[in-house]
Amino acid sequence: MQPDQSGIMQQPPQPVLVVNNLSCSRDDRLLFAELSFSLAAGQVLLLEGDNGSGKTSLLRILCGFRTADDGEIRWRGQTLDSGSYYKEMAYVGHADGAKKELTVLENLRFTQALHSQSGYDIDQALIKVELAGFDDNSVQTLSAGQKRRLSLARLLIAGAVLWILDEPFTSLDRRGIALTEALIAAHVRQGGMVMLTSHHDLTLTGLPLQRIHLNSCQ
Amino acid sequence: MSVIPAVVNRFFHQTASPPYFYALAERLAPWLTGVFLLLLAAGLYGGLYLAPSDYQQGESYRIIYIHVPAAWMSLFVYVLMAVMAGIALVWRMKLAEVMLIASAPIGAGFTFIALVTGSLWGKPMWGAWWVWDARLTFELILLFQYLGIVSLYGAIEDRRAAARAVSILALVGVVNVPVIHYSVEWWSTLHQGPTITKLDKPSIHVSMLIPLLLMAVAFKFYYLIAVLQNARLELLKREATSQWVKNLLEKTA
Amino acid sequence: MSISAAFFAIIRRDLLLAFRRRAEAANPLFFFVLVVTLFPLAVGAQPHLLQSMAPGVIWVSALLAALLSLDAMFRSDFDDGSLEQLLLSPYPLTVLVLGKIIAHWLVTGLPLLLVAPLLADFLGLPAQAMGTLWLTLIIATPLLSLIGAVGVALTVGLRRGGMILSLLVLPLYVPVLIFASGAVDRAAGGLAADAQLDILLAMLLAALVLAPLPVSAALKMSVN
Amino acid sequence: MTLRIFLEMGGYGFYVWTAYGVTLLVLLLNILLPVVQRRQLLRQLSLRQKRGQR
Repeated sequence: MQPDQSGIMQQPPQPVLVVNNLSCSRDDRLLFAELSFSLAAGQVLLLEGDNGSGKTSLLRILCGFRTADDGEIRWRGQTLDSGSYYKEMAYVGHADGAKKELTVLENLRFTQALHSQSGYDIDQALIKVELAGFDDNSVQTLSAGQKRRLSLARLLIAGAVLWILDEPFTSLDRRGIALTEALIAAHVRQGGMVMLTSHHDLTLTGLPLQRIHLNSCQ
Repeated sequence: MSVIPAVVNRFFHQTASPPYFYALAERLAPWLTGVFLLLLAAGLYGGLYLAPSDYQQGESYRIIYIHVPAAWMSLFVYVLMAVMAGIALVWRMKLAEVMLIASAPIGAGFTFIALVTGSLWGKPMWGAWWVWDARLTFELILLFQYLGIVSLYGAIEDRRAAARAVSILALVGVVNVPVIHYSVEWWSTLHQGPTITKLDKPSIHVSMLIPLLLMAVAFKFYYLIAVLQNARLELLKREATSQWVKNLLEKTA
Repeated sequence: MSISAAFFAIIRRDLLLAFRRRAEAANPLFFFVLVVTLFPLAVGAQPHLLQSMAPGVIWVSALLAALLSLDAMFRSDFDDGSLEQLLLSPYPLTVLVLGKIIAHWLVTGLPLLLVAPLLADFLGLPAQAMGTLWLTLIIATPLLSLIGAVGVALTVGLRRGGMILSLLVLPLYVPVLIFASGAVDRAAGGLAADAQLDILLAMLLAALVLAPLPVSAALKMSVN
Repeated sequence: MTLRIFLEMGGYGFYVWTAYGVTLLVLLLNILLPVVQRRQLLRQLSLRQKRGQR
């Protein structure tokens, strides 16, 4: 296919993450069935639904922590385990994933060592999440909101394309929420992808936002 | 996949489907029970009545007809569980998981029988209920491995996750089995003098051997009967909300 | 960053953590010393009896100390979400897990090496067996960490996994116990223990290669 | 050979018959328990289904 420079804006963006006919159940209860969607560069996907509707389960399937009952997930045309998926994704879940006895800097250095792609360096990332100057504070001295922002710094350092965020706005104050939204917006404008769940109303104006509503099926 | 002929492949797919397997197990049960009872009767008749008494151990040796087949089965079932664990982990086949779980209590039962009968045999022979004999010690550790599998499965709530955990444990355990066997053997020669070896008889008389083999085969059939009953229960528990169970309930109601 | 950097980063981080929680990290060592002290109190202080029991006492105590320390291997990582981040790393989980096991041994196994000869002397183990005791500890305490890791990885997701952990791990420890204490026993009697040491070494090498596989698989199951 | 001699087993009767008895017990339990449990489960499930239909 010849790339047409003039028509590039009209073409639908090429999907990078494709999810096909995904089903998942927990303890005999069907959470969702035959769920299909795709995500392309520069898109945000917001998962909505009641508690227990399977939002977290879906995100955890995309992380490879859970296996789906049925269906397939492709990243750049390849299965998650065989391709470059884990080099290009990063996840922030309910737990902070930081060691409370270690300092902010020590934690982030470890994150850096675990990832093969290099993103922001640690100083830049800390400035971005407004934690500059906290390098040598041990994590247990941080407030809950600051710990959340530390998790966001991890996303920046990992240099990931796809961000998977499970309730990233919990325990953040208004300023923290604005900061997180700005980070998401900036990431998406640079061609990144974000998948998130949130109870909070997003004010991501001007961004291509997909919404998926998970009903709790009986 | 292309290595496996299509017919075989289809056979496995069909047999592995829960409703088909459930019905098949039901249909097989009376036949298996018949064969088992026949073999058992022949084995017991040969072992307890026809076979002559042992010139050294008198009549007490007749425990051999359950002790030795049970000890064989305790190992056989464990190895079989490891095979099913491999299948469950590689192909994620549900039926293999079910059969693995269903086998564990039966294997534990055989191991328990081997231990108790070994002890009952040992009392008149050694003068003590328990002697740290290599084989008995091995069976004891094997029993712990079985119990570990049963209790790990019971402790994890999510059944799929529990089955995965148990599969991993069974595979690690089966690697451990020969190492334990060898080490215990070495240990018992180190710490005590030679004991009466019960199995290493250079030759066993044919009239004793035939009932022994009959009992061994009978125990294999028993395993099949028991494992199928256990597997049916496990399948029902897992698939309680599925359509085939609903159909089954409507049919019986 | 490369895979070896990630491997060493894990060891470095876990050692740093152990240093920050040093009060907690010293517990297995105290436990080891305590259990060894209990034996003379229980069976009496006859030198002959203690001497003949010494290899077994030291090894059973080392085994129990290792068992006690196992739960800490993945517990805090599981609780604070670090384990999830470890699983998402693009590097092979087996290598990262091996790093964690080695760090665990450095923190819990290595100190035993330093105290054990002292305790063995208290129990009256002949001097000619000291070298062998050391060798068995060097070879076999890493084995305890490697084998134990499988058990912890399987039970880390359980709220009360402690009892099950011992039930899973102790049968797997039996061969290590037999060969290690057997080797020391032989050395104490003036016999060569090369065969037992060779077997232990072979088991260690096999476990180094094989153990990370079930551990990784079990961790993936546990985060579910 | 009379039944009594057979049961005595040359003085080892207690050991031999206890061994056979324990074996029989374990083997029976391992078959009967799953069967009983399955019947119970089936009864429960069919009760639940009837309640669901109403």
